Amino acid sequence: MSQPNRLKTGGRVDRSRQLTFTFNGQRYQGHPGDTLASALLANGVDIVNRSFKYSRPRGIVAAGAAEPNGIVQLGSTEAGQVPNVRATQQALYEGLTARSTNGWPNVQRDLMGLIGKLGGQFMPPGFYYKTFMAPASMWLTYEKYIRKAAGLGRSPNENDLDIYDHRHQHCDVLVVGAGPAGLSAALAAGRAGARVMLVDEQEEMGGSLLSSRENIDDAPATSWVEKTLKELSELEHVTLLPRTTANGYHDHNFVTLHERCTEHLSDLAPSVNGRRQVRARLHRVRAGQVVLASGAHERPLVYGNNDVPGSMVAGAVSTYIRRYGVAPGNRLVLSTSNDDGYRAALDWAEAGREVVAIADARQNPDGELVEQARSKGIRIIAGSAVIEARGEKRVSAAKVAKIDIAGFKVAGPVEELACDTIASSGGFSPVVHLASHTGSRPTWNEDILGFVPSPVKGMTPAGGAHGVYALGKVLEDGVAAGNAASEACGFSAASVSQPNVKNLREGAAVALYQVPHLKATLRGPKQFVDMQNDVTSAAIELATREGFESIEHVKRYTALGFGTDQGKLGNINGMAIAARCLGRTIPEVGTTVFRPNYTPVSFGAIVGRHCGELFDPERYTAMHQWHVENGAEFEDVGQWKRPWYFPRKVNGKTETMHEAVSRECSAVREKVGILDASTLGKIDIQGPDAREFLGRVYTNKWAKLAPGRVRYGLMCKDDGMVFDDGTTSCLAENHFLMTTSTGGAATVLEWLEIWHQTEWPELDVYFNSVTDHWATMTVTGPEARKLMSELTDIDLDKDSFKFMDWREGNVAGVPARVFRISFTGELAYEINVQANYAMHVWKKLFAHGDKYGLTPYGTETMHVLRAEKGFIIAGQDTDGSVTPEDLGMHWAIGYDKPNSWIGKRALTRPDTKRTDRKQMVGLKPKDPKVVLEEGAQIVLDPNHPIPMPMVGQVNSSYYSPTLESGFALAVVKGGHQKMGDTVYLPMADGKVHEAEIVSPIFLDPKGERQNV
Amino acid sequence: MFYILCPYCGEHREEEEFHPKGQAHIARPEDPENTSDDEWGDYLFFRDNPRGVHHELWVHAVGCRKFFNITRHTVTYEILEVYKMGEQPSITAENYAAHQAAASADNERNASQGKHQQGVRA
Amino acid sequence: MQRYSGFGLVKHALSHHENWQRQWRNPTPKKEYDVIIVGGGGHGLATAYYLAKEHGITNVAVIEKGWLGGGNTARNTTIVRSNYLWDESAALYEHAMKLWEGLSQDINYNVMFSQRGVLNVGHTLQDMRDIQRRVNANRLNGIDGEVLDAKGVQDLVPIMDCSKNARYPVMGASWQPRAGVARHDAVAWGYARAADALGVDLLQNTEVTGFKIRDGQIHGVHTNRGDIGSKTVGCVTAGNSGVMAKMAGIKMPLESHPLQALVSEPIKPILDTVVMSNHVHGYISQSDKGDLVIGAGIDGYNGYGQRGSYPTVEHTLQAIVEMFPIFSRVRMNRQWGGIVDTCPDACPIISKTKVKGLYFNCGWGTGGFKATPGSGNVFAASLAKGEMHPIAAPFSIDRFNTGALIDEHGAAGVAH
Amino acid sequence: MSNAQQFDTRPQGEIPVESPLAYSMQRSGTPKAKAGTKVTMRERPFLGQLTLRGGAIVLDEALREVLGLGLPGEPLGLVQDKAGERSIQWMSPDEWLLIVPGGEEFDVERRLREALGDAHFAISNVGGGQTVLELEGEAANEVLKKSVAYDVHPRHFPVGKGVTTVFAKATVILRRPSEERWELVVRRSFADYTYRWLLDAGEEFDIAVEN
Repeated sequence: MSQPNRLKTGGRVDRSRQLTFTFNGQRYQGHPGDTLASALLANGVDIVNRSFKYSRPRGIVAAGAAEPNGIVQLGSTEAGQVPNVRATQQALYEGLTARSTNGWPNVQRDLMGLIGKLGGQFMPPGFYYKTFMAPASMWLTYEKYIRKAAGLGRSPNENDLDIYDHRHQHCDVLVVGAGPAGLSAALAAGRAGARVMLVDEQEEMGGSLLSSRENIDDAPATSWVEKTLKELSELEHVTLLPRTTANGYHDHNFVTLHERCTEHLSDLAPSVNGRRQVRARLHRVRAGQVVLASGAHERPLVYGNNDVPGSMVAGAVSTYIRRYGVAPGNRLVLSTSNDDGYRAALDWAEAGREVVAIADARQNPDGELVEQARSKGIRIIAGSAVIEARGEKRVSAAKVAKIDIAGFKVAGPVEELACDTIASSGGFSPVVHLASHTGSRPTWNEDILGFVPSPVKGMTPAGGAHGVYALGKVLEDGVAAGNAASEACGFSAASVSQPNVKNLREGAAVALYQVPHLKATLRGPKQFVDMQNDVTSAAIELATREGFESIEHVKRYTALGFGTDQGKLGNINGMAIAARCLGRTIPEVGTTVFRPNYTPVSFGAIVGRHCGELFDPERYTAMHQWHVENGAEFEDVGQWKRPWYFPRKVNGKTETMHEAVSRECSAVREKVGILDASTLGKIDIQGPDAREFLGRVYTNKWAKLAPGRVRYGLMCKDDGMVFDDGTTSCLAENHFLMTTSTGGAATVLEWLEIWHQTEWPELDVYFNSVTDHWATMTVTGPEARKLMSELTDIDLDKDSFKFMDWREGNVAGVPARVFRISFTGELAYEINVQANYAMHVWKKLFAHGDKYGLTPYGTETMHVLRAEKGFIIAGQDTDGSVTPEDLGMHWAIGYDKPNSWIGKRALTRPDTKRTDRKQMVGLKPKDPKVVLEEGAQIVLDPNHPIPMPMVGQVNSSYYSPTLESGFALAVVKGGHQKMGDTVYLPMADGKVHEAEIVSPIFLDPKGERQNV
Repeated sequence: MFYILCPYCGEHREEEEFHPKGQAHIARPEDPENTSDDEWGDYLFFRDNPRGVHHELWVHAVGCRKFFNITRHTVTYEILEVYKMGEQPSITAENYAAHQAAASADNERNASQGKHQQGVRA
Repeated sequence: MQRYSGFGLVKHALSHHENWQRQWRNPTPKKEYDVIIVGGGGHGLATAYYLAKEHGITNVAVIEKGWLGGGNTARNTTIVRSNYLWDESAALYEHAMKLWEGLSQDINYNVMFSQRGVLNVGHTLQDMRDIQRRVNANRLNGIDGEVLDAKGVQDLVPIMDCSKNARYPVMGASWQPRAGVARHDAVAWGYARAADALGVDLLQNTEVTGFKIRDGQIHGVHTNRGDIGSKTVGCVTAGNSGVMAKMAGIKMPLESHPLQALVSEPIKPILDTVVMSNHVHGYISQSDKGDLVIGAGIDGYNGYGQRGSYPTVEHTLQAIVEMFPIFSRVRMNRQWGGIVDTCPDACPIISKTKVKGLYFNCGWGTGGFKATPGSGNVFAASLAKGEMHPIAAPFSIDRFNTGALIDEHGAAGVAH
Repeated sequence: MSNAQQFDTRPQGEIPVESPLAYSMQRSGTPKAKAGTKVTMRERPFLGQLTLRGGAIVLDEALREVLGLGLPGEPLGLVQDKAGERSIQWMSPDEWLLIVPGGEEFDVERRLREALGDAHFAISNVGGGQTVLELEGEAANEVLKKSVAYDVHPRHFPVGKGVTTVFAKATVILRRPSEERWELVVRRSFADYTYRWLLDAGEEFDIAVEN
């Protein structure tokens, strides 16, 4: 029979349309408007899962975010798999395919269940801490099996085909929850003219009103919902977001919302008109005020075998009947501690099903709902509770007995009532999760037997979220909260008339959490507190016996509240049980701090568009397209894509990097090469104190650098360690152009600013980044001058345009600054042109350069060439622990400058003035064919037993086609005094390389080549 | 995530536009050469790190690029005030309690006049 | 102490678990102890245990303002490794590693130390240089490790995107097979139980409100439960160390930052090692329960709020999805923050102070959990002998004035 | 005089010129408008752009003299001449961005330097380093909300305002010169990323690129 539990009428599902879905391989029918859970219940599917630890059969117990058991694997294709979907929050769609996450071979006949039955006793909390210890070597094996048994759903093993999005939102008032309180609040704030966002996690807005028995303005509450939503949707500054969960409440009213855009349609987002739609959207909201109208969660009672399918939270029973038109059983026993629970029995009876009895924990229940039940002839057993459920795969009976709550014992005979459903209500817990995300701890309110939010700046709770439950009061409270919020944002309160709601006379509730049993907790049937993690009252009792007295200890030892539901149903009950065991009150035991997320959010939604090619910006120079077209391999340098080398095809075979680099190096040393150096940071420095400033931030002297001249500079931090270097040119007396390393551009600019703004504001100087304005190309090699002379009007004569001069003129018809600086040791011209003209100049250089053998080279060749000259790369040859002295750069240290430049003082600290510090040297491998490994450690005695004392390491190492040998830059303890010594480099493969300590300048130590 | 009033831009901006730069008011010794190793080490590395009111240097890095100071509570993360370089804080660890008392009295007065607590954007 | 074993578990099951003993006592503070440890986290409890076990000093109090193991012990991502760059830190973390390897048996508490290996992935040429340098240093220091190329990484973690198309393609990794993860809470509880059994008093909900210092010598502490005397006090209070030091009139080179972490919902086993990337900035492992345990760097500001800023979480997950695109549909369950006391050189302070008899063990930054046994062990030895253990000696607070820093930023670029 | 060097970087004669987006448009394409197009993107390349640093009073005076357009009176202000061809945007208490038609910038800089005389100021030509992207259309706001954390609601971002802010993982200068049009001043090296991001974010609104 199709949908045996579907009622003929009622509910908000569309019975005119059928949806087919598959659960555990079986096909079922449901309707639009169903959740997967309601559809499963309609079809009489009792067992939706097996429990985590004991493999007990489990059914649906709740109707929303609090559901602990109905966790399924969704997806009909591999890429569409979604693990751990909560069936109570998943809208049904045509073709939905879901499976239980546990149970082998299936949930109906699960073999692990046997182990649960037999082994349950051997798995008290923390059992794994107490065993699996011998022999030590076996733990990894034990662990493999423990891991296999754990986990819920599974990750897809194909890449996600869907896309996700973000929206940065700003509003005056964010209202979380569109139940009666939230709708009222949004209406008030919206009418006041505030920018309002109203969000609700459910498929439709209305919250509890969608399944309410009550009337508003003498009409079903849903009419009021419709009317209110209509008005809100017509207000210009109000945004309504259904299917959107507020997950995280962060500092200063920053709230993250997770909008499920197409998850209710398919496991892969359908495209519309060929356009991809997003699967989910993450809203990052900065709200002026937050109205927390998140309602309350009903607590189940904790009785024996309370996890047998057919056991449900009372409110969920009502929701399934009234909202989905599903009666999840035939014969109901209700166990309640309060009036509210009666709604389930009344709804059940009105659905034409049998209410066997109501076990009310109170001695004299007398509220209006109680009267209604009595008048329907429903049997009410006062002062009693369901103490145990019977049945294995479905409830078959409820054991009801009189109980003595204060004495925590059963106070009368046990009556066994045949039934298939047990609903329970232990009262409500306000949903305080969001309010505690920013560190505010909820406070216990004895009047409502629940925790309420403590004050959070900019947040106003409304309705059930702070324990206001009666509908009339809730509507009033919502308006007040909405007005308070909009007023705090500078608006005038709006008038919202109070709708007509009949207030029910309510009897007082009684505090009942764990139901006493005939047997002591440790000996009685299992009473589940946290169903997802199989935490029982006995486990909590045992934990307290073992000395775990802090609630945090109890939680961690038992895993209470650590599930994907974060203990929405179980936490308060668990705390109450711990309090009982410890002889304390609930507020004494305290609460725990809730953490984001309120409900889980896919990584994809949090990542948004920041994935794949947009994971991080790729920065390009003006010549990038040329590099791509000419086959460059690229190196990631910070965010830049820099040509690494330009492999050529030779006889149909592409050069290896070694071949390409050798060719490029030779071209520069013998003919002429060209490098795109545009990524170097460039800072335009102007002002009368620019020179003074340079003298303070560089280690060397700047007082006498004349316009037209360039100087190399070294920068330290005030701890004396080198952090960047580069050249700075004097453009005019008060005008300099500083270059930085590629990676250091932003850091150096901020460094200059911080010193100027915080320490030396009296210096008149401005810094502007011009990194992107200029494109830089380095033409270098013996033929550079010849090539340049064909394209420029600048006088290139070696005496008028000397090494470390700069000149301006035209290159290929484009105004350019040309710098005679060299990072290769060869004659070199660094051409700067406005970036928009760079491609033209670059191409012109090639057009003229062919005959000189102009060869483009990349960063690898640049590194070889500069290392041959002993030039450092900050960050490669330095690591934050290297001083200018360590680098042997005495010539760049202005000890006698008038100011105490940054880093100077630190160079005379006891450790920095040691002579046996690691100092930069060159290393020449004894075997010229050997290229030492970058990162190889240097030792003096390779036969020393491990641990072997290390005296330094190789930082840069290459093969030099010019030297026809490998060579390296390294640091060695006291290296400057060890020239000619032999050191050893023991490698992973057992080989020990020998190398000689030499000067780090391998080529042309006098600098004649660059000076020609 | 913080919402920070930039004293130069004159409006609140998202934390993502700013970088924290450590404790504020760390002045470089006037005469480094005549500073002892201990004093130099203190200047470089030793910080207050209070649990409570803290004065911090921030920079509006993706914005006006100006450095400024924030007085912030390191437990509640509440920003108590922002002030420009060269200015001194009016709220300090010493007067914080008095300041809070005054602020809550203000709030109560406002509440009794039918006004509500000021929001972060108000 | 009731001995734990599989057999014992069966025996207890048959008696309905009614005979389990308390794992530790709840003693009343004595007036005077030989040694007071301030801070009942993993490091403090380990210190107490080794004082009692290895040095015969059992008249020891551990004073904890909240619950045992409730600070960073309870909030870290449980990674254990010893592949540090510099000799000093390598010695310290390797000392810890060796203790980890026999810890469950030593304290008769299964801390679930799972030596599933840790990969530190490199994405740039400089990453690879740093990896080579570190692994070479590790090898010569007797620490296991090898350098893998991209294919080696792919073979070890088939689900990782090691393709050339990635924004920052994987170039290789360092691999320490002996590294892994452990169950953080169990470490605190195991040490607590073992220390208690040797006579150590564990004083929970006891807050130190000041130090008794006379003539430059420590004489004990003031607490909310009265004064407790001792001539030797070791302060092991992690994120709160700066605050504690201030009470003793000592300034510290520490800044306490939020360090955030997060877990996914539990999923079936899919990731068998720990994967860390400094460059795309995130790290990940899978707990025995099935959660993906994920973290990244600290937030840049000081904070004692046990929470940080949301963009850190976003960037972390972007990095994870960049490395593991198949996790896009896995869902983040929970995020939280710890308070890490960071030193300028990313190395701890294990040191005497200017107050005689008052010692600090702090500044572990993001590296505290993995060092727990080693830290406790060398700190206990130092407290017992009044002289810093040779492994601890380089971590003196003096280094910030002499300049002899041990800069491990390369190793700790990503928090772990 | 300020004793700084001014350098006219514009060539004489016909020299091929490439905007920062030349490569991006070729590689990522320039989608044409469709019936459902709700947002249009357009590059305005090769404008003259000068970063002005200095005191507000002297700069204001000099600008009035040279351009007949003074500084915006408030932080985050953006002022334009009548034709909308020349604009000055507040960037920082001592920094403004001056945008003029391409080619005018050198003459403007020269005249400003003359007018400013001995005052302490700085002028940097940044025109080669950034380009201007325009967004227009009913979904322009939505595309911006996907991309920048800054509040672009008209109540908060009226015409005549400009800010520097985070754009995805890059930085932009975001300006609102008129009711219907937004301008993004984008750094050259990030232009491709910004362009690709906008195409991706604009896909659901059938973004079109005019060039």
